Amino acid sequence: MTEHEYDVVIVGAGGAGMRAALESSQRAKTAVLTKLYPTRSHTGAAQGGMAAALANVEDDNAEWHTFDTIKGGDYLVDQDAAEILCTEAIDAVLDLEKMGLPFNRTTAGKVDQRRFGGHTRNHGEAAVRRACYAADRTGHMILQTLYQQCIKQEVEFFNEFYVLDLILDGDPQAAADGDEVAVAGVVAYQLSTGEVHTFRAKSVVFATGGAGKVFKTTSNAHTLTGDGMGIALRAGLPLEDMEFFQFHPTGLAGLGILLSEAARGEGGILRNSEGERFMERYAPTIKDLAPRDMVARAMANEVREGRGCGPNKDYVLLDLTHLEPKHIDEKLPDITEFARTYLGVEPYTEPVPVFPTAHYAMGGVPTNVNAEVLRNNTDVVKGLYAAGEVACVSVHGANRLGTNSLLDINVFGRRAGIAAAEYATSIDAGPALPADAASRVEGMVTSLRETVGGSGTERVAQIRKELQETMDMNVQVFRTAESLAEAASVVRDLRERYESIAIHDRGTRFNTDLLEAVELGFLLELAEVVIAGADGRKESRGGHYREDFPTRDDENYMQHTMVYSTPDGLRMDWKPVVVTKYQPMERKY
Amino acid sequence: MWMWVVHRTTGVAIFFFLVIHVIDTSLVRVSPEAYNLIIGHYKSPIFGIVEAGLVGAIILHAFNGLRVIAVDRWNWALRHQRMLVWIVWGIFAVLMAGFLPRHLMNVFGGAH
Amino acid sequence: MAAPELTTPRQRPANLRTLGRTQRWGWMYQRISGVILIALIFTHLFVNLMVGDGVSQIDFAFVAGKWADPLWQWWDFAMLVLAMTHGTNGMRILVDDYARRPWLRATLQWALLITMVVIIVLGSLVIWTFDACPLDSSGDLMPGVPSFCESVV
Amino acid sequence: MTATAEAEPEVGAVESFTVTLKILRHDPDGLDGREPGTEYWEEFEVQAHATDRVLDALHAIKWEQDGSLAFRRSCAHGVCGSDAMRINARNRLACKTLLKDLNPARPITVEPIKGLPVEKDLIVDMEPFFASYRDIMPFLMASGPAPERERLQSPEDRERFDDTTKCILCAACTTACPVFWTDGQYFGPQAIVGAHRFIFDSRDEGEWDRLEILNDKAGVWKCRTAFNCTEACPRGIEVTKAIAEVKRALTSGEV
Ligand SMILES: Cc1cc2nc3c(=O)[nH]c(=O)nc-3n(C[C@H](O)[C@H](O)[C@H](O)COP(=O)(O)OP(=O)(O)OC[C@H]3O[C@@H](n4cnc5c(N)ncnc54)[C@H](O)[C@@H]3O)c2cc1C
Ligand code: HEM
Ligand code: SF4
Ligand code: F3S
Ligand code: FES
Repeated sequence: MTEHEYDVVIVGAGGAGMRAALESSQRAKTAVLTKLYPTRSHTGAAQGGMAAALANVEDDNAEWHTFDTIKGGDYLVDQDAAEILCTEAIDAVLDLEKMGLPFNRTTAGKVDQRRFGGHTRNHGEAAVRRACYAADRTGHMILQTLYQQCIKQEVEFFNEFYVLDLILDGDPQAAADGDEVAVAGVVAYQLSTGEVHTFRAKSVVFATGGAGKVFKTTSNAHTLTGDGMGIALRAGLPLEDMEFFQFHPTGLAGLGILLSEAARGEGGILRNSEGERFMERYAPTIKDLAPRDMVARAMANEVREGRGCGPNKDYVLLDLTHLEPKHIDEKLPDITEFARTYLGVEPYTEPVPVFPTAHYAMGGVPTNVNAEVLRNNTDVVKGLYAAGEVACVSVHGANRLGTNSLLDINVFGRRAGIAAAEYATSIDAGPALPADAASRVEGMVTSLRETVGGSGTERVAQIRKELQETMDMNVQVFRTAESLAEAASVVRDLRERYESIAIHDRGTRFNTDLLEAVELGFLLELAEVVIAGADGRKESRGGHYREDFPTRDDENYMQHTMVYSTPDGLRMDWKPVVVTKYQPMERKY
Repeated sequence: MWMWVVHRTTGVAIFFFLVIHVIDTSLVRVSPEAYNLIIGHYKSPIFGIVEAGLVGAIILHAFNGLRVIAVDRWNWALRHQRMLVWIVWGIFAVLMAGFLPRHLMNVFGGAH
Repeated sequence: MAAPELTTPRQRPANLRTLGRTQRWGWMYQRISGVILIALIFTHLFVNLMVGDGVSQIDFAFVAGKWADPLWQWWDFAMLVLAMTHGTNGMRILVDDYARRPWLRATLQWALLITMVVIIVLGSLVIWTFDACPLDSSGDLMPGVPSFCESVV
Repeated sequence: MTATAEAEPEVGAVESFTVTLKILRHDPDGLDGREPGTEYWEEFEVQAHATDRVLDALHAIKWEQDGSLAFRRSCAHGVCGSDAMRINARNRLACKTLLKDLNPARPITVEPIKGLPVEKDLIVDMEPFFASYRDIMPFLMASGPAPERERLQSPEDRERFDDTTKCILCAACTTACPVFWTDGQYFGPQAIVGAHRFIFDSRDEGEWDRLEILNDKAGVWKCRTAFNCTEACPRGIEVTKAIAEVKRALTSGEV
C-alpha cells in the first residue's frame, strides 16, 4: 500500500474533472485520479454542442436560456442554480475558446451557433440558435482542449487509478444537523499493479460521470458504471432524483450508439412506418425539436401502436435524405459515419433506424451551487465537492435539455475546482486518515480474488446482463407500479447472487475482470435506488413517466427525492425545489 | 509501406554497387590490364544478370524517388499515391522490357 | 471569470536548432541530388549499356574514349560526387534507424563518412588524372592509335 | 447463410456465424507455470452476428470463456481511442471493425499494437506515446492580453486545421509506422498531427516553437512517407498530408 497526500484530489478526468483541475492546480497542490486515460473519458463522445446565449447569430439572452432550462426540466429544476448556469454559460464558452477550442465560426469569425431541442426565443416562441458547436465533435474538442491545458499547467494525473472508497471523518447519517462531517481522503486501486493507494486530501472533488450501464440500450461507455454515485451512497450520503434518467430519442436501433440531436437541429425528421412526420401530432410548434423526454415517449408510443418500422416493427426512422449531402458532411460528419459503419445505412439516401437509448442521469450526488456535497437537505460535507454528471445541483430537474450538460460540466466543474482549492488553502490540515482506511477496499479485492477457481459460481457478465435487461424492460421510457415491482424483485435476486460471484483472473496486473465485478456492485446498488425513486414518485414528470400516474402532480411532487442507504435498506426522503421567478406551467411545445 | 521497403533495399544495393564500381573503375588508372580483366568478368552471364538487376534497382529507386518527392510536394500526388505506385511499377516494366532483351542479347551474345 | 492564463511556452533544449538543420538539409539534399542524378545516371546507363554494343563494348578503350572528352569527365565527376553523397546520406539515415547502440552508431557513421571521402577522392583522381594514352603499355590494349591519341604520339 | 440444412432464418433474425480469434497473449504475472512475461497465441471460438464488431467478440471471450483476457475499451463506438490493436496485421479499433468485413471464415489474429511495451495481453504502455504528444506543446499559445470576447477566426481559417482536430490519440498511426518500429525515438505521426492542429490554427503564435521541435532529429524528417499511418487512422485523418504540410512549412519558411 502506498500513501499520498494532497491539498485537493479530483476523482475523474472528464470535462468536469479537468475543468476543476485547471482551477484547482493553479491554487493548491492537486492530484487527478482517473480510471481511464483522461482523453478516454466519455465527455469526448458528446456531439451536438454547448448552450450559451452568446447571441452571435440571433437575438438571445441568459434569461430566456434560464427559462428554457427550467421549463425543459419540468419545473423540478432548482431555479437559483439554473440562473447561475445560464449566466455563467457565456463566459464558460468564451473561456474554452480562449483556451483554443476550435468552434465552428460564422462568416464574421465569431463562434457559430445552432438550434437544439427545447431552446427557444422569448419563452417558447420559436427555436433559437443557442448551441455553440464544433462540427458534431463538441465534446471531443472540449475534452481535448481541457486536456491540452492540463498538459500546459503540468497537472498531476494518476491514470488508471480506480477510486473505490471515500473516507469521511464522522458518520454523515448519525451526525446531528449542524454537526461537522469532513472529508479525509479516498482509496484507489491501481490497475497496472493491483496495488491499493490511499490519498489523504483536504478537499475531494467527485467528477466520475454517469451511470448509463444500468441499462442495456445506452449511449454511454462501458466504463460509465456510476462509481462515484455508488461510492457516495456507500459512504452514507444520499442520492438525489435518481429516477430521472434521460432516454435520448435517436440511438442507433439495437445498438444504442447516439446520433446527436444536432441531426434534427440541422433539419432531420422522424418518421413512422407510414412515412408520417409524427412529431407534428405531439408537439405542433417545434415538432422534432421538442425536448427529449417527449420525443422519446412519442417514438416509443408509435412503436407500441404498431407504426414501428423494420421486420420487428421496433424502431422509427430518422430521415436526412432531403438535406444536401454537402451540408450533412459539413455539419454531421461523424454521426453519418456511425450509421454507415454500424448499420450499413447510407444517410444521404436512406433513413436511419433509431430508437430511444439511455443517455443521461439527471440525478446524482446532491450539491449546492458551490458544488459542495450535501449529506442531508441542508448540511454539507466539509471539503467534499461534486460536479458533472455524477452530481445533481439540480440544473436539469426532471429532464436535461440538450447541450446543457457540456455547459454544466464547465460551469460547475470550474466552481468545484475553485471552491475545493480555496477550502483546502483555508484550513491548516484536514482530518487524518484512519489507520484502517484501506481495509474496506483491500477486503473487497481479497474476497473477490479468493473466488477465483474456488467458492464463486456466478458470472459477472451474466448478472450484469440480467440487470440491464430487466431495467430496459421495466424501468425505461414507460413505468408502472407493477413493472417497478418486477424490476425490484429481479434486482434483489441479483444482489443475492452477486454475493457468490466468481472472477477468473488470478493475476495482479491489469486485472480488469476484478474491476468489472466491483463496477457491477455499484450498478446493482444504483439500480435499486433508481427503482426506489421511480416507485416513490407517483406522477409523471420529465424523463420519468408513470403510466399509472400519467400527469404531473405539483401539489405533492414538486420535490426532489433523496435516497439513503442504511443498514435496514433504502430510506427515501424529499427535498424542496428552489423556486425563484418561474411558477410551474404546463409544458407545451 | 512496401514501396518504402523496396526503396530502402534498392538504395542500399546501389550504394554498395557504387562503391565497388568506383574501385574497379579506378583500376583503369592503376593498371589497364587489370581493368580489362575485371571488366571481362562483368561481361560474363552472371554479372550480366546482376547488372540487369542493378539497372532494375536503379529504375525502381529513381522513379519511386520521384514519387516520394511528388508526394511530399503536391497534395494531388499525396492523394493519388497508390496510383503513383502502380505508375512506378509500370515505368519499371516498360523500361526493363526495352532494356532487358537488348542487354541480355549483348551479354550472351558478347560472351560467346 | 478568466480562462487560465496563456503563458509563454516552456523552455526547449538549447541545441535543437543546429541538430534540426542537419536533418532538414539532409532531407532536402536527398531530393535535389535525386532529381539531378536521374538525368545523369540514365544518360550514363543509356550510353554505356544501350548505345552500340551495350555492355560488351565496355573495355579500356571505351572508357578511355569517353574520358578524353571533358564533357564526360565532368559528367562522371558530378555523378560520382552526387551519387556518393546521396548514397552516404541515405545510409546515414539507415544507420540512425537501425543502429541503436551509440558506439555502434558512431562507428558506422564514421565508416560511412570515410568510405565516402575515399571513394570520391579515388574516383576524382581517376577521372582527372586519367591518361588515355598510356605510352608505355603494349600496343594490344589499343589496336592502332586511336584518333584522340594522335597528338600525343 | 450457407445452404446447409439449417432452418429458414426467421424474418428479421440476424445471421449468426462462428468465428475463431487467434489472440497474442502476454502474461505478466506468470500464472499456470509460465515465466512472467511469456507470450503465446491462444485461439477462441465465438458465435457472432452480422453487426458484431471485434470488440463484441473480445467481450464474448472475456465474459463467457476467459475472464483473464485483458484489453482496454470504453466508448465502444470509435471516439475514445482506447482499443487500437493489430487485427489481421493491420492497426484498427476493435470497436469499429465489423467481423463480417474480416473474412470470418479464417481465424482473425489479434495482437497488441507494435512498438510500445506490452503490459498484459492487448494492453500496452501508452506513456511513451503520450510523452511525444506532450513534447510538441499541444496547447494554444497566444500573446497579448486575452480579448474580451472570442478571438475571431474566419470559417476558412478554421477549416485549415479541421482534419487534425479529429485525432483521438488512439496511437494506431504511430504504432503502424515502420520508422517508429525501427527506432523508438521518432516522435511518430500522431505527435505531428497534434502539432499540425496548432501550427495551422490562425489564433496560435507558437507555430515556430513547434516547428523547431519537429525539425529535430526525432521529428518530421524521419518520416519516409510509408503511408501506414494514413491507412491506419480510424478517424480518416490524412496523416501523411499533415506531415507533408509541416515539412513544407519547414522547407519554405512559411506557414
Ligand atoms: C453520446 C453522448 C452524447 C452527448 N452529447 C451531449 C451534447 O451534445 N451536449 C451536452 O451538453 N451533453 C451531451 N452529453 C452529455 C455529456 O457529454 C456528459 O454528461 C458529460 O460529458 C459528463 O462529463 P463528466 O465530466 O461528468 O463525466 P465523464 O466525461 O464521463 O468523465 C468521467 C471521468 O471519471 C472517471 N472515473 C469514473 N469512475 C471512476 C473511479 N471509480 N475512479 C476514478 N475515476 C473514475 C473516468 O475515468 C472519467 O475520466 C452526451 C453524452 C453522451 C453519452
Ligand atoms: C537515380 C536517381 C535517384 C533518385 C531520384 C533518388 C531519390 C531518392 C530520394 C527522394 C530519397 C529519399 C527518400 C525519402 O526521404 O523517403 C532517396 C533515398 C536514398 N537513396 Fe536515392 N535516389 C537516386 C539514386 C540513388 C543512388 C545512385 C543511390 C546509391 C548510391 C541511392 C541511395 C539511396 C539511399 C541509401 C537512400 C536512403 C533510403 C531510406 O532512407 O530509406 N539513391 N533517394
Ligand atoms: S491521427 Fe488517427 S490514428 Fe493517429 S492517434 Fe490520431 S486518431 Fe489515432
Ligand atoms: S507511417 Fe510513418 S513514415 Fe511517415 S507517412 Fe506515416 S509517419
Ligand atoms: S472503445 Fe472507444 S474507441 Fe473503441
